[in-house]
Amino acid sequence: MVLFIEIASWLLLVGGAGFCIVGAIGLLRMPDLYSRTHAATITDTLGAGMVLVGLALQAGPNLTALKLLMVLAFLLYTSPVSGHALVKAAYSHGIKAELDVPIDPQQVQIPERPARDAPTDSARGKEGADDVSD
Amino acid sequence: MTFPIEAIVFLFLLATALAVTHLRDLFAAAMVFGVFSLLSAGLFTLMDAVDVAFTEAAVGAGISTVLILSTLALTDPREHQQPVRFAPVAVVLLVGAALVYGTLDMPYYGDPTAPIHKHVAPEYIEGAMTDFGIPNIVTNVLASYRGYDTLGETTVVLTATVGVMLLLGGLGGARHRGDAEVVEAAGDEEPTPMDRVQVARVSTTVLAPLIMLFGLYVQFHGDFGPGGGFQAGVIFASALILHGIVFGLSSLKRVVSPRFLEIGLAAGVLIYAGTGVASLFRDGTFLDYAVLDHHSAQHGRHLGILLVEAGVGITVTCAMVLIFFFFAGRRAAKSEEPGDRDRRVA
Amino acid sequence: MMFATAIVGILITMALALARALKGPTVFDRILAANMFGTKTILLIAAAGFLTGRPDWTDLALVYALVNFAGTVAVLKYVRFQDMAAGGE
Amino acid sequence: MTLHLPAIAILLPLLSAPICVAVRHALVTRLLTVAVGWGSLAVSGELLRQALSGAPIHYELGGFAPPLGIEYVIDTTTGYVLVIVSTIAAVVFSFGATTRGAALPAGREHLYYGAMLLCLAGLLGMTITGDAFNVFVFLEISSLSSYALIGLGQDRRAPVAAFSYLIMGTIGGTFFLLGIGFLYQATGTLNMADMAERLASLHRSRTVHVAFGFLTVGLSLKLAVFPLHQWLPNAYARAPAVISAFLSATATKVMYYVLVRMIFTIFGATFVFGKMGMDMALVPLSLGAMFVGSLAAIFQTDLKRLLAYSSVAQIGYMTLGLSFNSVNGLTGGLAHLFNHALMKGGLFLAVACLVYRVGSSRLDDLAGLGKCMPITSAAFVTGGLALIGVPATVGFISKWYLVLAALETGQYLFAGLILLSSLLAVAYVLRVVEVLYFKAPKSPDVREAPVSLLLPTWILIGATVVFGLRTELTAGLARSAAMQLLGAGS
Amino acid sequence: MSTFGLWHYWVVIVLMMIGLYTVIARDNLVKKVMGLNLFQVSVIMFYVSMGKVEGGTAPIIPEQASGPVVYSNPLPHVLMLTAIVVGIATTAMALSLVVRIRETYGTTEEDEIRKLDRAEHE
Repeated sequence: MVLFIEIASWLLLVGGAGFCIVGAIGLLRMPDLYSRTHAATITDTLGAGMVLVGLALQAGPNLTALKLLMVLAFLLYTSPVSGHALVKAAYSHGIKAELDVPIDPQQVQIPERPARDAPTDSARGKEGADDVSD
Repeated sequence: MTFPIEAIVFLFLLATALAVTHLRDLFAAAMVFGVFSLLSAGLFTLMDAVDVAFTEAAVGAGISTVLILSTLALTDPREHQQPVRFAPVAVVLLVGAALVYGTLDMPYYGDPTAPIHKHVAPEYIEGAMTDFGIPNIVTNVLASYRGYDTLGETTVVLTATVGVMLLLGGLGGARHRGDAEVVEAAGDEEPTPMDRVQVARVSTTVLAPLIMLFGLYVQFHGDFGPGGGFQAGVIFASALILHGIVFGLSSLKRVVSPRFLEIGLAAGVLIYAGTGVASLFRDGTFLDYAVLDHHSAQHGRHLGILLVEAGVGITVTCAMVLIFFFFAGRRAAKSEEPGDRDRRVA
Repeated sequence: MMFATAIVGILITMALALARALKGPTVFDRILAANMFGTKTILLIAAAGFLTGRPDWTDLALVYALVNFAGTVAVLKYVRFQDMAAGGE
Repeated sequence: MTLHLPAIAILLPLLSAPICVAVRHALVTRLLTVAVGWGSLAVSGELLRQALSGAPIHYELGGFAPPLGIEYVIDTTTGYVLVIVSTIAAVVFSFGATTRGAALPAGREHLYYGAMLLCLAGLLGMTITGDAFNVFVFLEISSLSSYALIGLGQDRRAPVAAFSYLIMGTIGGTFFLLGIGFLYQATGTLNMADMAERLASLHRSRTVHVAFGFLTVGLSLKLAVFPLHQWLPNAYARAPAVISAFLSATATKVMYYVLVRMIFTIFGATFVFGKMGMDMALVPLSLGAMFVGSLAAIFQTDLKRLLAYSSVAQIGYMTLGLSFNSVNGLTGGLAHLFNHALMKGGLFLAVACLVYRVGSSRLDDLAGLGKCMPITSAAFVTGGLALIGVPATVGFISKWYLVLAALETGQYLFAGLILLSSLLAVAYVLRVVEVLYFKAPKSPDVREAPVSLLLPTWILIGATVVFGLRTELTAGLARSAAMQLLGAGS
Repeated sequence: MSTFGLWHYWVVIVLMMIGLYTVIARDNLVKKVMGLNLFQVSVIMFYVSMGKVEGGTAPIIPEQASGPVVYSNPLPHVLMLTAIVVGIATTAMALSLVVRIRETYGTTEEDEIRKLDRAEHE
């Protein structure tokens, strides 16, 4: 049984570290902010999660393991929130996503939004094509 | 075995410090400064200074970044281009050379035979075990052996808050309307755009009580593990500040009014000094907790340390929230420019 | 030993995140990199605790997570507020 | 209860400050501040009497022996400085319009009094403690409260002056902290007496040399010694006149005391003057301060700035006395501590009375006030004469000892320079007298300042004459303090 | 690991000097405050690295004290808790002064403030 825990936590730790590195490389190579957020949040949730669970296994069933899982729960809870707030702030700041093919506004057919939206949303310029959920 | 990690962390520290100096965009500099504080807290953990790491993370990375940002919200975030001036470089090189010259006769890093480990430290370590029975030696020395230092420290927090209240008490500079109490005036503005963001609001309502609970845990766990009055105070305050950031000052004012905070600020220091005076009346010297309990000195010391840490926790909590009030309140006053009024309503 | 490999991985991630924080063109890249850097410091502390045989510091890691979240929310509030004063939503 | 007098001396202001913060009532806090001022004077007087009669008082805090815990050490010099600080505090706190000069936000007077009490607590705490790190903590308390008080000046440039004072002061404080760190690394303890014993065998260690360097530079920054004095003129000129009176008469004096305590108690005179050659550095700086300060004072257009520059010159006298490393020299320095506190405190309070009526301290706004405000102008003239060092005033006493010390060690040049710089003092005092008396009054309907303002001013100005005649209290005390320090030192 | 000498202190001194340079050379007041913080945090690093004992653990007594445990020196940690609080207090005070200056002068650049002062002085 102990051997199994050793192997499992070893795998989790190295895997988690690997995912973190993948996320970091993504952070550097991605072209624009939005894809970078995508890469960064992967490491926050998966990479950190695996490392923390690996450590919790190592610590054995005591208070430290509980604390580690609490840190994991806090991280899982707050990373998406801060990621969301970041992207919302960036979008309202007017940062555009870099699409691979430059679209010119005329020839792109923007599907008419269904009527249920509040008037103020549609009053916001046509170029904001995608749906802006509040 | 932790040497290679410390070396790499030092590299990061050097990089971030240089970045803070050279980044002309002040927002970016503030962010990198937050990273620098968090990294230095990490370094302290590697150097076995757990309580210092705790405080540096909570105070350095948390509160000072928030304060710098709230000042930047008022000022223009671009720094002027500046040629490198050589007088400061000369001064800095001179001071640095003097310091390095001074370290030549110092014992090596981590050398157990250094004079500081031989003279006073051993008494502190086994003193904590024998006549105090408190596992966390740092909290023990902080509150009992050098309790007077910590009283001075709490008074420093009180002084800084009184200073900020005096300087930022009035509503804006001469240009602004009347001298109505800034915090009341800032309170009645309509909800900030932030709290229309559903996600941030929901997450804070869930998180704030948990953070406060964690603050209480740190306050009373201070004797056994890393923690204590200061750290607990800052964590408690960050829960309230988080609420203030997301829900705006008006709701934070309803949760805890500035008047109450001012009384709490003074009460903390009075509790601390009061414990000291109590031991005066029982003919022990000032801040001598042993006399607080007749039959067992150890119990008296436990009681003394508990009271003292509680006093520190209350003062630091009220101080941090008050300072945030006056900085954030100031920001609302600033954006009350006539030009903004219509835009804000739209 | 396994902790050492995990820590090396985390240190590499921090180095890359730091590069993005310094290079990042817009402020938001820097905020993103700083946030990621914060979470990696949490892992570094937790793993270093195990490496040095004193694993009972994990509430320290919890404080880092808390401070990181509070800092990020504060930055985003002032980034929005600042531009709110400039142009509003 | 008299056994715990040292603790009460600090507790009085330290406890009343938070009470002022909690109680929002302006009048109650004002009365509390005045009571605490006079109370701390009484306690300090009693402590001085006890220190004079017997051996230095040791008071262990928290019931732990010195190297482990923190202790108070009160010898003659400590009692002497405690009395000076609390005398000035008592008189300045009972000044009529303390909040007049400050741009106070509405309903914040109680915080203003709280900040003043905290500054007093910081200064007293720094003087009385026998633990090196504790000096740093109370140094920060007094500095932070003085930054806030200076920043409250009605002058538009007050926050700028307070900010540059904060930057210079914090660099000075951090150098002081570095110096303590080096000393702690070399000796392993923080208690001053314990440190002195262990330093006796470490005179060749480079760490101790650099520690001495950083401690001295840090304190010189806070003491505004000649090249590092840029912050002082703006800080005292922009601050409310009452705060300038309080700070100029106490803050620099306590920093001077910490410098003296460090040189003679921790390092010992032989190490400081023999090995480190402190006098070679300090003498030119002091002479520079005397001349640059006085010359700059002559060309000032603002009365408070003029007095601030004269403070820089007077600090030069004190450091000159220190650098002679002789009983007469140190007596002159310590006596000048008390005399300058009286003179400068009285002069700044006189300026506060003028500003109370005229609203500005620019010289051309104060033209011809000699006739409309005769008592205040008379106070100013008496204070000016004391600054010059006219016989029968306190200024003369300290200059007398300084010249004596210079002649004693055969440096006739220094004696001549001291007298020459007094002539410069004559220049800027006469300039003010000429503005006050021989110019047409700008606004003839100015009435005399109220009694509640004039009384404290004349207490200090009167004292400059009284102690000029009966010198056993000032010079006698300074001499016994100097002998105790040098006795302990050499 | 114990005798790689004083290298540790020298890196901390370099950090101190970066902080001091920022305080002295930069004109922007907010950048000065950041520099002041850098300087104070590195002084704290200097004290903590003094206290580290090679092979010692954090000065908290573990429950199952198996044999004599070597602890790092607790005293520098106590002193540095005070220094951190002093640092944050000075920062709060400095930033409130910067806010006051910004509102009366409209700028946080020291050279512009001096120009405005000189202009207003004549």
